[in-house]
Amino acid sequence: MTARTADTAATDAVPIIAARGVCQEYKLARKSLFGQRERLAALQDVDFHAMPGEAVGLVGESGSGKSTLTRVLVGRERPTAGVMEYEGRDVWSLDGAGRRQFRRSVQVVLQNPRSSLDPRMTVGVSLVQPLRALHIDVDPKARVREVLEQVGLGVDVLSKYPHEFSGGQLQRIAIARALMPHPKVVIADEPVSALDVSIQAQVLNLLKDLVAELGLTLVLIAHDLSVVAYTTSRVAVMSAGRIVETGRPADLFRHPTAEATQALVDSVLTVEKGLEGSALL
Amino acid sequence: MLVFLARRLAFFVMALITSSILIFALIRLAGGNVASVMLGKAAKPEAIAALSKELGLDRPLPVQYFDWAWGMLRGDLGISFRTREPATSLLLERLPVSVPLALAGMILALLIAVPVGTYAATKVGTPIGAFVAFTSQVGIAIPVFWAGVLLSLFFGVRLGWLPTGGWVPWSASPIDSIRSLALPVIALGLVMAATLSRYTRTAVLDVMNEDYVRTARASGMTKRGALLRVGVRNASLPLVTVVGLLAAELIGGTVIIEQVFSLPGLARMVLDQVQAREVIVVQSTVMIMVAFVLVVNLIVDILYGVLDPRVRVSR
Amino acid sequence: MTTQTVLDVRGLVVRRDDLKAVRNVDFQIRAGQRVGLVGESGAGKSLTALAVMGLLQPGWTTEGQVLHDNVDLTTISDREFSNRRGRTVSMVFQDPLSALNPTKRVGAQVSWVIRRHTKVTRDEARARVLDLFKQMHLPRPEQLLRAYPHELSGGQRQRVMIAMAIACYPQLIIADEPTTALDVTVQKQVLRLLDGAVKDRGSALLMITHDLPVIAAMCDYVMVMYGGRLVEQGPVGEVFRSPRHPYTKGLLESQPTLDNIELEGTTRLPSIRGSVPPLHAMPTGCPFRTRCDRATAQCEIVPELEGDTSQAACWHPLDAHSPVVGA
Amino acid sequence: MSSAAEGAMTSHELASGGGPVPTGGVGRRVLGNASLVVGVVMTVALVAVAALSLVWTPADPNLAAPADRLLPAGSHGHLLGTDALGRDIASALMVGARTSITVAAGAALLGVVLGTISGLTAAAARPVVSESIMRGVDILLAMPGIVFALVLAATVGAGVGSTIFALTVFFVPSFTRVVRAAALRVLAEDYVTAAELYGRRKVFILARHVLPNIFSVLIVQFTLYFAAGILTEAGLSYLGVGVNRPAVSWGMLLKEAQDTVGVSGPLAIWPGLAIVFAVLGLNMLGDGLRDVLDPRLRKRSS
Repeated sequence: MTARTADTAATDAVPIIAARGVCQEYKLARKSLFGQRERLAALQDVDFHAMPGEAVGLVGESGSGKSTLTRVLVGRERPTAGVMEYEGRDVWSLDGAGRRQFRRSVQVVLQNPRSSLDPRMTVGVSLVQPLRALHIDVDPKARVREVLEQVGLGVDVLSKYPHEFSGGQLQRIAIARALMPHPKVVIADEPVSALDVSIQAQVLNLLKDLVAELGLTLVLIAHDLSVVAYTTSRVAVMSAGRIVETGRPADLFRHPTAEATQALVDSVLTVEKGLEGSALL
Repeated sequence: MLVFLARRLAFFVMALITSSILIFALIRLAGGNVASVMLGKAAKPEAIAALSKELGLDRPLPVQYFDWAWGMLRGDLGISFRTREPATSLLLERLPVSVPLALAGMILALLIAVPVGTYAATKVGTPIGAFVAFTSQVGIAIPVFWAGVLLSLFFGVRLGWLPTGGWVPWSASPIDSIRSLALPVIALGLVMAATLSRYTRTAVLDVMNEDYVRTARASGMTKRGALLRVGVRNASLPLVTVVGLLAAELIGGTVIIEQVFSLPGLARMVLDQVQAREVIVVQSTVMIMVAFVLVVNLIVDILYGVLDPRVRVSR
Repeated sequence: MTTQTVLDVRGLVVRRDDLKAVRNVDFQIRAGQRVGLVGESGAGKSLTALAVMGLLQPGWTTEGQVLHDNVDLTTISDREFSNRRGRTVSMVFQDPLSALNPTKRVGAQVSWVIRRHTKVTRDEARARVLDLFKQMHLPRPEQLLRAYPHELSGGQRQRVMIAMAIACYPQLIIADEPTTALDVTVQKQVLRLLDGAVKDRGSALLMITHDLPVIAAMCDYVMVMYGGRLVEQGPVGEVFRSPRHPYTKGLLESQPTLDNIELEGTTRLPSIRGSVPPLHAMPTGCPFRTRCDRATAQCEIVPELEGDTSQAACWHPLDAHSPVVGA
Repeated sequence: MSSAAEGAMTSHELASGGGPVPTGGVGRRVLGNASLVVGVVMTVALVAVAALSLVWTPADPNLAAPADRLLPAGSHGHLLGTDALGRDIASALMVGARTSITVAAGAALLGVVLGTISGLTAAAARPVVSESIMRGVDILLAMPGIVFALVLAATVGAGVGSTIFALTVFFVPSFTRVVRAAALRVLAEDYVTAAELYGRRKVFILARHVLPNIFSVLIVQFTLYFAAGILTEAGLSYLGVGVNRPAVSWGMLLKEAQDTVGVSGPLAIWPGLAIVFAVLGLNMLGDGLRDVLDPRLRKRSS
């Protein structure tokens, strides 16, 4: 464990999700006829956690391992070493009920809203899918109404098909679906990078409100520092399969210590720097 | 590249083995007792037993398979039980008819299809484009044997330019051999050209929609230049694959067209043997045909690797 | 101004059947000027660029004039046009992987442009490509000449694209989202190289992007496009510091940047409501009026671009002195 | 799809830098698609003739009448004339349509069903399983269909059943490829990832998400293989290893014509025309359907 991971002072509280010493390796295709199959270490001894009600960001350039870590966090991939914990228990050794509890409590919002909803299902049908799949015994109609209100949509969307919506609306619907089973954690993987500039703020504001109002835990994965800084209160920076730095966005981006953080901060262009003529220096 | 070659070769060998087992199993299991099939329903049990013993059919199946497979590898395709001729020599007699027919048909098809398909790709959305597309659609709908019939009606019967059937061996008169092959080749080539021209059109259209064609034009290529230098060149990649897939179809077409024009080719031999119920010779000849298709596909795969620098690493 | 105009677009309309994607756009670019064209998807900015280059997909038609080098590009033949493309006007595309021919070595692709437009031998062309690669700070340039696009990194590919675009010292380079497909950490480097190359050659630049900071870094003049129309234009500093069109202001304010937010997450970004309507549902009159807080009945009539150094097409423009949050 | 759908697609495609823009709803696309309209008309005509032959034909196509040998078209009671044995050609063609449809549609349907099962399996199963299925498919594709049918004819004998069987074996590998490719595209969509994450099983995902989304592909492929089946059946029957009397097939009629009177005369023309009509109609229908149902492929086949 690196020294900086322990800086959320809540020593007695248990993280709601946590990756502890996680390593992930992939086998690569053979390059020469009799050569060994090389292994790619996508994650090396990664510690990452989120406390209940916390909004945590995960940034890094492509190939830094953030996608792999995302897959581990949502339970899609079992790490080759280390433990993936939910409420302090190893997700991969949970029994059926525990596993269902995990599936129910950790929901995901993906990058491309156009691809996130089945084009052959009405929005209403798509929304109740998680309830059905997870065998959650609530009144689906009431729950759908509640959730639509939380994301700022009307019930008129229910009978429509995905192609009738704009990207921003679709992302709201995808968030609504994630909220359906009353999750405790929402993991949002680049939720605004496929959206138009003028829509991004709407979706980020929504995510922020949900954290504040519902007490959700948010893990926001993005390549854009400003998006993460705006939405979260703690950020982990990844590079080459490791978490190189963790901290509050303000500290991290004003005084980066790790080289990768420095590179990310340097790469940010702002209108102000551009107008000063110092953007490309 | 070496890994790529090794993989392709391994697949080729595996495919040869699997398909030989498949053919062997199909014929032995689907047909019941081979000897009784050969001799017909009226045959006496003693005759069947005798033939079984003579052909080694009373041995366990795996032994028979390895025996047959080993024979195939040495070029021994078995012996016709009626004429007592070795099937290998029968086969070799037929190749001078079938191989030129199939090859010339394929080449003719390519010569027609590539320009026509490319032209059609440039005319999408115009009346000419629609006409070319419809013509190839009609061409695809014409069965190869009917194309043969129509051609021989017109050029053979009405105009009397070319023979409507029969074969003059190469040794007797090469010119007459070519004349006897002319109509079959045209029939085969035209029908295959219809299919192939549609593939060409799609392939060229796909390439022309690629960003790099736009880049080429943005750096000074004319529309025509981009079509010929980039479009056709890069469309040849998918086309090579299609040619490989058409190899199987080519054999089917050759079988039928040899029947239309009464050509004594390889395919006719299979047909005659099917009718004569020469089960083991059929089995061997079919294996040769499948091997031919597999070899074509192997060549196509390797060619693809040579043409496309991406394949060498990624496959 | 005595400087020569390299591009004069007058009344440009790009349409497909009865759908107008670009509606009556006018603008000029002077020699050496750097103009940004900013807008969201569907604004018509890429179509504008492709219309200028004469590279629209079949089915799209243009109206209006595109004057370049005293010729109307919309009237000349494909052959005449192709003599100019890559020589007097060139283009850098968004995705360098799909924009480079996967079956040809990158050196050959760049050298082709040079040999297409100048009388040089193969060896001379090769030497010039090598120089270009060195200028683009490509590592091991000799080996890279013989590499295929898939063997390069995204940033390297885009540098090859830029080398192609500047190879013949064009009067105008059009760059369509040149860094959008790249990793954040290499964007700046590619922009820097493009900046330097444009400066060296004295070319004019038309930079098309949705990314306001990129415009601020690269351009001295900006045009904001929405719904197929230019809604605001002017010197970058003026437009970005005191935008007069509500859309421009909304764009500037709604983007989180490390400067304009207090990095603790308590602020809320102002956002533009609704979303960009599809082409066929674009409102009559001012295209932005259905999303605009200031819209009135008057906005059903198309506003003209009005103003001195910077102009906005708006019936109710913002006070030139209302500052933008953070900018 | 409503016009709003088109709108969404329009702005989406514009975003990608000026791709083709659909200009109408499905209704307009159907009517504006000549290939589809012509294909529907021709296919309906084909099916109608075949259906009619179940209840009525001008004469028994197997009834020889030596007195009426080789009558020309337009003769009394024989619209298209008679063959060398005096059998009515029009009736034979009508019954032949039925045979073609039974054999080709039967094989195409079996091919779709089996190909969908194996294709979906190959798309969703573990790499080992999926890889072996696809290698098997590659090997089967190397088996020339006609040659395979010949072998079958040599061992189990010719007939409608073995022809359908041969065609099915011939179709399944290519269907498997097409279905797998289409299913892989759907499986890569985020809504499938989402479904996996909220705990849907593979089988449910295949049934509720993948199948509905590849259905248009299946319809189009069925039509195209229906057409291919008619061609192949005709070829097999022409070789004498397909359908035999008392069943009637167009390919068989052509063979009979060639055997009895050579290639001359209308006898060899009619069955050929029938085949071209049927195959052309189905192929145009398939192309038209693809344009309407699968807009992703529109630019290729327009």
